[in-house]
This record gives sequence, C-alpha cells and structure tokens, in this order.
Amino acid sequence: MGLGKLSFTALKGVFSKPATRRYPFEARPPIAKSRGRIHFDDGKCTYCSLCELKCPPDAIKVDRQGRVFAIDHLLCILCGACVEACQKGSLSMDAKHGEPWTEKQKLSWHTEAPPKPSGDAAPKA
Amino acid sequence: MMIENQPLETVEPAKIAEYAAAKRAGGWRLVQISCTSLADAFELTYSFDKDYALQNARVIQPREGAPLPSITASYLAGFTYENELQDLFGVRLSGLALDFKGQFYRLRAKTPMSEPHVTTKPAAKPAANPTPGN
Amino acid sequence: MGARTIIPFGPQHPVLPEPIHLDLVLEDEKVVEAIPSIGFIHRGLERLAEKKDIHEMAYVSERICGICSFTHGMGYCTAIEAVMKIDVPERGHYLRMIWSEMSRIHSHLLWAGLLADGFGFENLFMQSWRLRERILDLIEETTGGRVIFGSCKIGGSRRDIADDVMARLLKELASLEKDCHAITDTFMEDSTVAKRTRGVGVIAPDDAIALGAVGPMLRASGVASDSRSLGYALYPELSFAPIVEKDGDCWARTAVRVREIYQSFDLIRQCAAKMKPGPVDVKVSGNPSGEYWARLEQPRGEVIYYVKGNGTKNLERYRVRTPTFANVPPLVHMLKNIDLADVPVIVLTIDPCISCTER
Amino acid sequence: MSFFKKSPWLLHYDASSCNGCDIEVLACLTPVYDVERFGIVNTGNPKHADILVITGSVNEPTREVILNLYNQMPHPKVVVAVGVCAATGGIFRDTYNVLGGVDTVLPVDVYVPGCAARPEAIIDGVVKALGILETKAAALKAGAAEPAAVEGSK
Repeated sequence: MGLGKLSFTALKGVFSKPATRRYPFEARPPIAKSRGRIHFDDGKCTYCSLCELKCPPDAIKVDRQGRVFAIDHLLCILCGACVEACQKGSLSMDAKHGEPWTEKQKLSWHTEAPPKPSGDAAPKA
Repeated sequence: MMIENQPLETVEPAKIAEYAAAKRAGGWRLVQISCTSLADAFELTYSFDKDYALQNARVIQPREGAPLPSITASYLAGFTYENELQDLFGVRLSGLALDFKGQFYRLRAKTPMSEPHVTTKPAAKPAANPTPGN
Repeated sequence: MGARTIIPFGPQHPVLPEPIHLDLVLEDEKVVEAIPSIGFIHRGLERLAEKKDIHEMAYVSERICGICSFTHGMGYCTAIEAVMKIDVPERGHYLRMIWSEMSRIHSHLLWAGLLADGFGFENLFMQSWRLRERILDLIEETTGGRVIFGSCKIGGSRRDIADDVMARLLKELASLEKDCHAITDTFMEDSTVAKRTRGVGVIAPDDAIALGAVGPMLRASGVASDSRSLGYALYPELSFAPIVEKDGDCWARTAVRVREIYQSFDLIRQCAAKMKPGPVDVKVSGNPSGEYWARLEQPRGEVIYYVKGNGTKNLERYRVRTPTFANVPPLVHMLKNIDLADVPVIVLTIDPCISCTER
Repeated sequence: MSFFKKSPWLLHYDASSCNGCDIEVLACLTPVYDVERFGIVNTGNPKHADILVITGSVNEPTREVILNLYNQMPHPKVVVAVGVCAATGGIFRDTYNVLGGVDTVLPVDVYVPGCAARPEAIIDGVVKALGILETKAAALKAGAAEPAAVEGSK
C-alpha cells in the first residue's frame, strides 16, 4: 500500500462518523416493516381462532368458548402468518423487538363477551 | 418459469453399481441420492447431471433381502449419501468405500426415518395454556 | 517418519460458529487424513413435513439455515409450484430474484469476514461485517427480518417493494458496491492473503466432479456450472454468465465469491429495470400430488429440494440436499497432506454451513 | 444502566441452531454493535468465560457438549438462551432429534425471544445477564456455597 493511500485511509478513519450504533444508550429509529414482536389488541378480537390454525409453531392458543387468547412469545417465530390471517386487525407486528425474560411466561388475555344485540345467549365464560 | 424435464428410469437394486459406473464413464455428475420409506421397501432415487440435464434412476430396495451394492467405486462422493441411508433409514449396503457404521450422524433414535410416512397432527400440543388473567 | 497423532477439531472451536467434528490424523505437522463426523445439529426437519402442512413447511424450510434462508424458502416453493403447476406472476419472480441476490451478497460478505478471521486478519473481518450490516439494513427495510426473510410463499411473494423504497435501495446498493472495492481489493491483491491462500487446498477439475463438488467450489476448479442457468424463476430473462476461475485453490475460491458479489449487484439492477407493476402472488388451493426435484443456486452452490406429494395437505417426502453436504467429500480430499495451520483456511473456503448440511 | 465493574467474557455455543442466531451473536461483536464497548470479549475457552450464550435447541450429542462446557466454567456463571429454539425448541420441538430448550439440561438465567433474535435483543439479554452475574458474585463473596456441577440424567 502506497504512503498516499495509507494516509488517505487513516484520515478517512479520523474524520468519518463511527460505524457503531451506541445501543442501548441510543436506539435507532425502528424500521416500519421490522418484525419485532406480535402485538395483540384485545378490544378487536372475536376469538375466531384463525390465527391458531395458521401458526406454524403452534405458539397461539385460542379458547373460543372462554374468550381467551394466549401467546407464547418464546415459541413465536415472528413469521407474521397470524397477522395476515387476522380479519379483525387485532393482531399486528410491532417493530420493536421483545424484551429478554428471566422466566418463561405465557401471556394471555381474557375479555368478557360484549352484550349481544339480539337473541343468542352469551357464551359460557 | 421453466419446469425441468426430469426423466425417471427404473433400475434393479443389484444393477445400480454397474449403472453408476456407466454414468461415470459417460461424464455424468452425481447430484444426489434420496430415499423414501414405503411400507415394505425403500424407494431410492439416484440423480445424475450432465450439461444441466437431470437423469433419475429409481431403485426399489426391499427391506429384507440382499444388501444394496454401493456406488462409491465409481462415485466416491456417494459415501455421504450412503452413510446417510444407513444411519437415517437403515438401508443395508455392501461395498462402501468409507463406512462409518452408523456413526456418521449422531442420533437419539436409531434409523429415525425408517418408518413409513404417517400424516397425523399431534393431538396434545405443548403450547401456551389458555388461562385467564395476566 | 514421525509418530501418528490424532487431533480432534471441534465441535466447539473458535474458528467456526457452528459445530463440526473432524478427527485429524497427523504425522508431525502434516495432516495425513481427516475423518469427518457430523450430526451435532441434526434436527430431523425433513420428517416435520408429516406434522406441518405444505404452507407451514415454507417457514420451516427458511429455518434450515439462517444464512441462505431465503433461497431455502424459494427452493421449496419452486418445487411445490412445479408439482402443482402454479404460475407465479412475473413481479413475484423478480422480487424473489432480488432477494436471493441480496442474500448472496450478504452471505459472501459474511463468509469473506470469516475467512479473514480464519487466517488472523482481524481488521478485514471487521470491515467485511461492517459492510454486511448495510445490506442487512436494506433487507430489513424490504422484508422486515435481518436473516430470516419470511417473504416467500407458495404462489409468489408475501411482500412487495414500493417504488420509492426500490429507488432508495438501488441508490444504497450503488454506494455499497463502491465501498466493497476497498475490502475485495485487499482480498485480491494483498500479499498476506495470497500467502495463506495461493496453492493451498488445490482440487483438480476431474476430482471436483468425481467428488461431487458444487457451486463456487466447482467453478473455482474451472467447471462452468451454475444452477441459475437452468432457468428457474426468471433467470433466463437476465444476462449473466457463470464466474469461473481455473486454479482450484483457496485463492480461486475466494476470487469466485468476490466476483459473484459484483455479479449480484448487477443482477439486482437488471431485475429492477425489468420489473413491471402487477400482482406479486396468486391464490393457491388444493394439495400437491406428484414429485419434483427443484434445483437452485444458493450462495454455497447447487441445492436440491425433492418433494413428493400424495394429494394430502402433508407431503409424503421432503428432502433437501444442501451444497455443504455435497462439498464434504472434496473437503476430506483437500485435507490430505497439508499443514495443520492450513486446516481452518481450507475448511472455511468450502463455506461450510453445518446447519444446512445436517438439517 | 451503570458501567460494569468487571469485564465479562462470553462463550458462544451452537446447540442445534439454524445459524441465524449464531450469526447475530457474532454480529454483536462486529463494528456496528460492538459489545466490546462493555468489555465483553468472545472467548473460545470455557475456563475463561463468565457468560454462556447458547443458540438453538438441545439434541442428544450437543447435550453432553453443553454440560461439559458449563461445568468447565468457573463460578459465578450465567446462561443466556438466545432465540426461541434455545428457549423452547421453537418450530423444531416436534422433530425426532430435538430434546427441547436449553432449560431441559441447564438452569437458564435469561431468555432472549426472537427468530432470529436481533443483535439489539441479544445485547439487552446480555446486559440483563450481567446484573444477574453481579448478584451471583456478591452472594459468593458473602460466603454462599458454590452450586454443584450439573449432572446429565440419561
């Protein structure tokens, strides 16, 4: 390597921005499409269990009668098949990655059935 | 998209070594050996390639009976595939140039792919328990 | 003649992030024989086809290997599409080709870094991986994942690339291509790299064919064989020629991969120029019945997906023959009569991907 | 987060991962993420290591290797399971050669979710493990007995 090229490289190193992202002190803005974590919005869910059917690692369990949605984030492979399957928009993909855990947890949500406008008895809880 | 033409011919188990030797002399390249477990036999496919043309040879090897002749005399590369056949499927082979005697793969169960195909979804999934709360 | 010693190499070894075990038989400093034994990360995912349906298997296929993940998904889908006679829309094919070339760039840069680390050129390792992060950012922006793309499905692509993202991608790729020259020039011209790679691990063209070498291994020995010439996806629409070197040593294999990085940049530009707006996928219904051997070119070489459907939603047989599996016999051949110090370099120049090999 | 008193060294082992998480663990050490800022060094020697980072689910041959590596590490030590395969077996837990997550063999201190886990997530996990490491170190200093070596049960 010639002396000219050597000094050019050295100067470039001195004046260019460092390549390092100073995570966790500064997080970079998330990329919109990033598949970070499945987000569940229990207000919209009708507990149809389509997501359970489509989930390749069987990380989602839905109890249609009891109106319970449960997801194991330590099984979820973040493929997004459930988000595509969800008709009501209650599942979405969060761009932020999941937190590390010290214990295994399964997250579940339970909602009371909304009052039916007509006829049918409310499903058993 | 182009769908490849993939001719398939049937070869007797005892003749496969000669078949492979002829292919080698003809300048063909060994592409792969695959195996499917059937109820009473193993369905093996040897694929060869020459100038981007694929030729498959199908061998039906009965579970019992004479061991399958190895093709490692003509294609040394066959030893990985043939050891795989031995370790995963339990196909018995004769004349292997490099025989690991079942030590090529380190497995929990012996010959785990030997059982024929079953289509069953496991009933009890060890997945999340739907318990209310949290 | 010295006494024979057996040195175990692996499974946990600083040179390789993945476990492979070699028993090296040594006579003084010379390796006289190498006996491989694999299976440390054998999962048995071919048998998973019995439990997961054909659409779920696309996700499983991607997870055969985290480096060539996109091509695994694409190969599986290509095989199923051939059995089911599904016509993927043109834009779907172009998107697949763009992503598969992007994954080739990221894989080759990753490998270049590992090789540099293998012969102790720490700085080059760091620089290669610094550039690789830029292509990963582009992959993340278009697919949402860094190493597992999750963008291929039976019948087309799961995502589209918007025009403004595409323009930005091409601009960034052009700047990345310029920056790549700094590291690839070092690989090609630096005397220390040449000292470790020239004339090491030579494999003759005849041996390469007889031992079943594929991909850059075979091309570095002077055999022009590139599965992209088979005409899967829409590769016949693009102009390209297999990259061939003639020496067959570690340096030639490095040169093939380095030149392929630039070829991939060119192919992405060609795809972007030819792409027209339109649908990216078709609806798939029914189950496959029949068999097909799909052959694709991965960063590491020719890969084969054999699918056999029996009309149910589960495949009867799913088999993957990955490039590293085919490159194990040439590796064993090359590891004869060499110095012990050259073992890591030779192992790395086949670009080993053990999780592919063992599935 | 405060600065750490020690410079923790890290040992990485791929139990039966698909390579995705391994590459991301390695990516943490390269310029863009650079965990060496925290004094973390990737070592190949278990006797120098404080943190055992395991990617991928456990199968029969790697079970012994993991136990061997873990028992060679000096106390105090922490285990970080990176990715969903290391946590539970992930999508591969139904396959014939997979035993399950790392916790079937070793006590795991931190689980990092993701498939593949991102470098940011891995850094978060390692930082969390450092906290646990300091607690364990303090307990050892205060006179707690060293935990016994983990035995493999067949």
